[in-house]
Amino acid sequence: MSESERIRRTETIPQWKQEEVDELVDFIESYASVGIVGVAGIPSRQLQNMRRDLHGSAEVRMSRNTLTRRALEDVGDGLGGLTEFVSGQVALIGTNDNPFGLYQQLEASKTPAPINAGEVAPNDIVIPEGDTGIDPGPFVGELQQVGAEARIMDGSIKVTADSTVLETGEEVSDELANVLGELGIEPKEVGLDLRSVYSEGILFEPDELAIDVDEYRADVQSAAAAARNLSVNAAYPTARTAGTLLAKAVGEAKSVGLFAAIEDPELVPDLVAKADGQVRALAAQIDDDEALPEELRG
Amino acid sequence: MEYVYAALMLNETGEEINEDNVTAVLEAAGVDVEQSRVKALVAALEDVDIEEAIDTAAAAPAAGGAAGG
Amino acid sequence: MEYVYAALMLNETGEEINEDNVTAVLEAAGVDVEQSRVKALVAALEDVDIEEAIDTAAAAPAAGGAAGG
Amino acid sequence: MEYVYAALMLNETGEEINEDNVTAVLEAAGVDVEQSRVKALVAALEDVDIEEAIDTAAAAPAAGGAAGG
Amino acid sequence: MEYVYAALMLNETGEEINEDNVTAVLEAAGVDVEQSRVKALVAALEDVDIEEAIDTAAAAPAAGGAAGG
Amino acid sequence: MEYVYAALMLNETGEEINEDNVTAVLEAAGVDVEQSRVKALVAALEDVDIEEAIDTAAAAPAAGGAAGG
Amino acid sequence: MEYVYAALMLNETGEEINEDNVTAVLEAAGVDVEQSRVKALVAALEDVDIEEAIDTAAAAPAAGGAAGG
Repeated sequence: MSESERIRRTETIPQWKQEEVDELVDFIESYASVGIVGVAGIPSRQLQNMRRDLHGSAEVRMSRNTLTRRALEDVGDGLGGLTEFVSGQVALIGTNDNPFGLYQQLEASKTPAPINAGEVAPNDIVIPEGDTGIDPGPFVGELQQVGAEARIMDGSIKVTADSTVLETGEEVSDELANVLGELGIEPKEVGLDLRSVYSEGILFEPDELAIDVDEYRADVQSAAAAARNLSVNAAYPTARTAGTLLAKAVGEAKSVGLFAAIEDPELVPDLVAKADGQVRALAAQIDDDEALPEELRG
Repeated sequence: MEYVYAALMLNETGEEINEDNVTAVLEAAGVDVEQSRVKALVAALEDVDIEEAIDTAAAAPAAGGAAGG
Repeated sequence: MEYVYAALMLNETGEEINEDNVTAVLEAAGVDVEQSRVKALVAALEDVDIEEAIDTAAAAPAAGGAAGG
Repeated sequence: MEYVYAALMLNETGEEINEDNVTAVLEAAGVDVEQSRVKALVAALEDVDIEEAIDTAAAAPAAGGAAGG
Repeated sequence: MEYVYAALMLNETGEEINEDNVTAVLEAAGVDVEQSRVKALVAALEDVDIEEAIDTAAAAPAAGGAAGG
Repeated sequence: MEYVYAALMLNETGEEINEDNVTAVLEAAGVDVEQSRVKALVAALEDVDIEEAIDTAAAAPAAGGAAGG
Repeated sequence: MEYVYAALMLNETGEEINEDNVTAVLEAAGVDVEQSRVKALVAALEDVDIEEAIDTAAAAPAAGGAAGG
């Protein structure tokens, strides 16, 4: 931004706002990756704890949304793309660490919380099958009313099957909020909710940031298997595969030796066993007891 | 089992599995041959595909393994 | 495989597994006997407990099956 | 798979699996490197016990063979 | 194993698996490259269908079938 | 087993598996060669397709597995 | 695989598995020896318990059975 622009802006917005924007710009420019996190519903004490836990890996900076947007636009360089995620209760987050790692860290730090009437379900709400531990009474009717399969069994109220009582995006009714509260079900995950990150020229959204570690583990396994197979099948020995290669060679020699009935001292016991197996297999095909040795007569 | 081995030997050499041949092999191995068993064996093997029977032996251990498992 | 069969026949009848006996059985079965194979077989069997070899084979698949099962 | 191979190479040599190292290996192999894939890989592998995964893979082919059989 | 990984990477990128390329990848991974191992790798892979070799399980139990047979 | 390895080596190089060649390989490995064993080996392998023998063995467990599984 | 067979032969005869010996066996089998592959093999086998590896193969038939079971 040129000096003249800066002066013009200073004239159009109050001095304190411009100072705040300048601080936000400094914040944004001091990190390799900058993102927007949702902070709605986080009690202030919990938020304090989260910020402390992130210390050293990421920093959270709150401000008015208008000023945050302005700062992002001022920095430019593609960061302006983040402004569309600035709505509701949000904050800037900055890190010099791996943004995928940051996403995982934030997801892991989320904690369950109860949902209130009037709130929108962030995911399908399910009342799980099982004994509620609640004595028979009107509560069974309340359960049924919100859509759970419930009845009285063995002296208490049981939910007889996993019951989806609200789908993602639907609003929680008073009745449902009461039932969930009674059951102690906390369907929300409260925490810093990473909506998008801009990192080294690329804007990532949550579905891109959510890495499937199991998939990577499986990839590591197939890569390791590929290397093993190649090493053994191309007979290129490595420290990890020399043993397998030896075993394969021995196996091949044994195979050929047994197939060709080579009278080698190491093979003869197996050849004896093979002959025994064959004679028994043939004897098993013979129906006439008269033709069989006594030990095999049925 | 020596009677069945005699049949297997003849099978390998391609000789006919008949009473004379089986008897000859058994006698060479010092067996006091019972003609009725030779007869019964030769008759019983008439309807058996020996190669196939032997191949079953290759699969048999696995089957045994299944039983053991 | 006929050489092994011959040896096992002799084992069944209790005759000694030596070169002469193995050769005799093979010849009776019409085999064009290779003396070197007879020699190698007889020598190799000298240190083998035939009954044990049969039993080991019978036991192995079951053990394997157990491991697999 | 080349990204994973690069990581496994570094694992074998004892070098740290970080963005710079993975990128260097990939570039040497002629890969037109996507930084975001490198980043995702590095983050994901932080939670993977690579040696354990390799050992499981070593055992797998045999098991796989069994399944295939 | 890092030498094998280097070959796998080059195979994926379609680069030729020759001594120069393998060496470059290994060096990028911080390997103190032994030229003889590179040479041996390139020689071993010369007549190998890599895709096929990767997919064929390097299971030792080939002998299993023989024992069963 | 060294006699069998010698035969397999000759098979890989495409050299004829005859007494002279087998003996030469064994002697190079420091074996005190028994000519009768060499003869027996050559005779046993005379009509055998070694590649097939290796492949059959490799395939057999799969067949067994199918039966057992 | 001929390089591995050569090593196994030397192991059986009790000769040292070094570059000279492996080369000699390979040459006797008519192999156009690649010194780098000999080197790689000898180096790879340095830390391997060969007897143990062979025993794994010996145990393999049981494993094959397991696969079936």
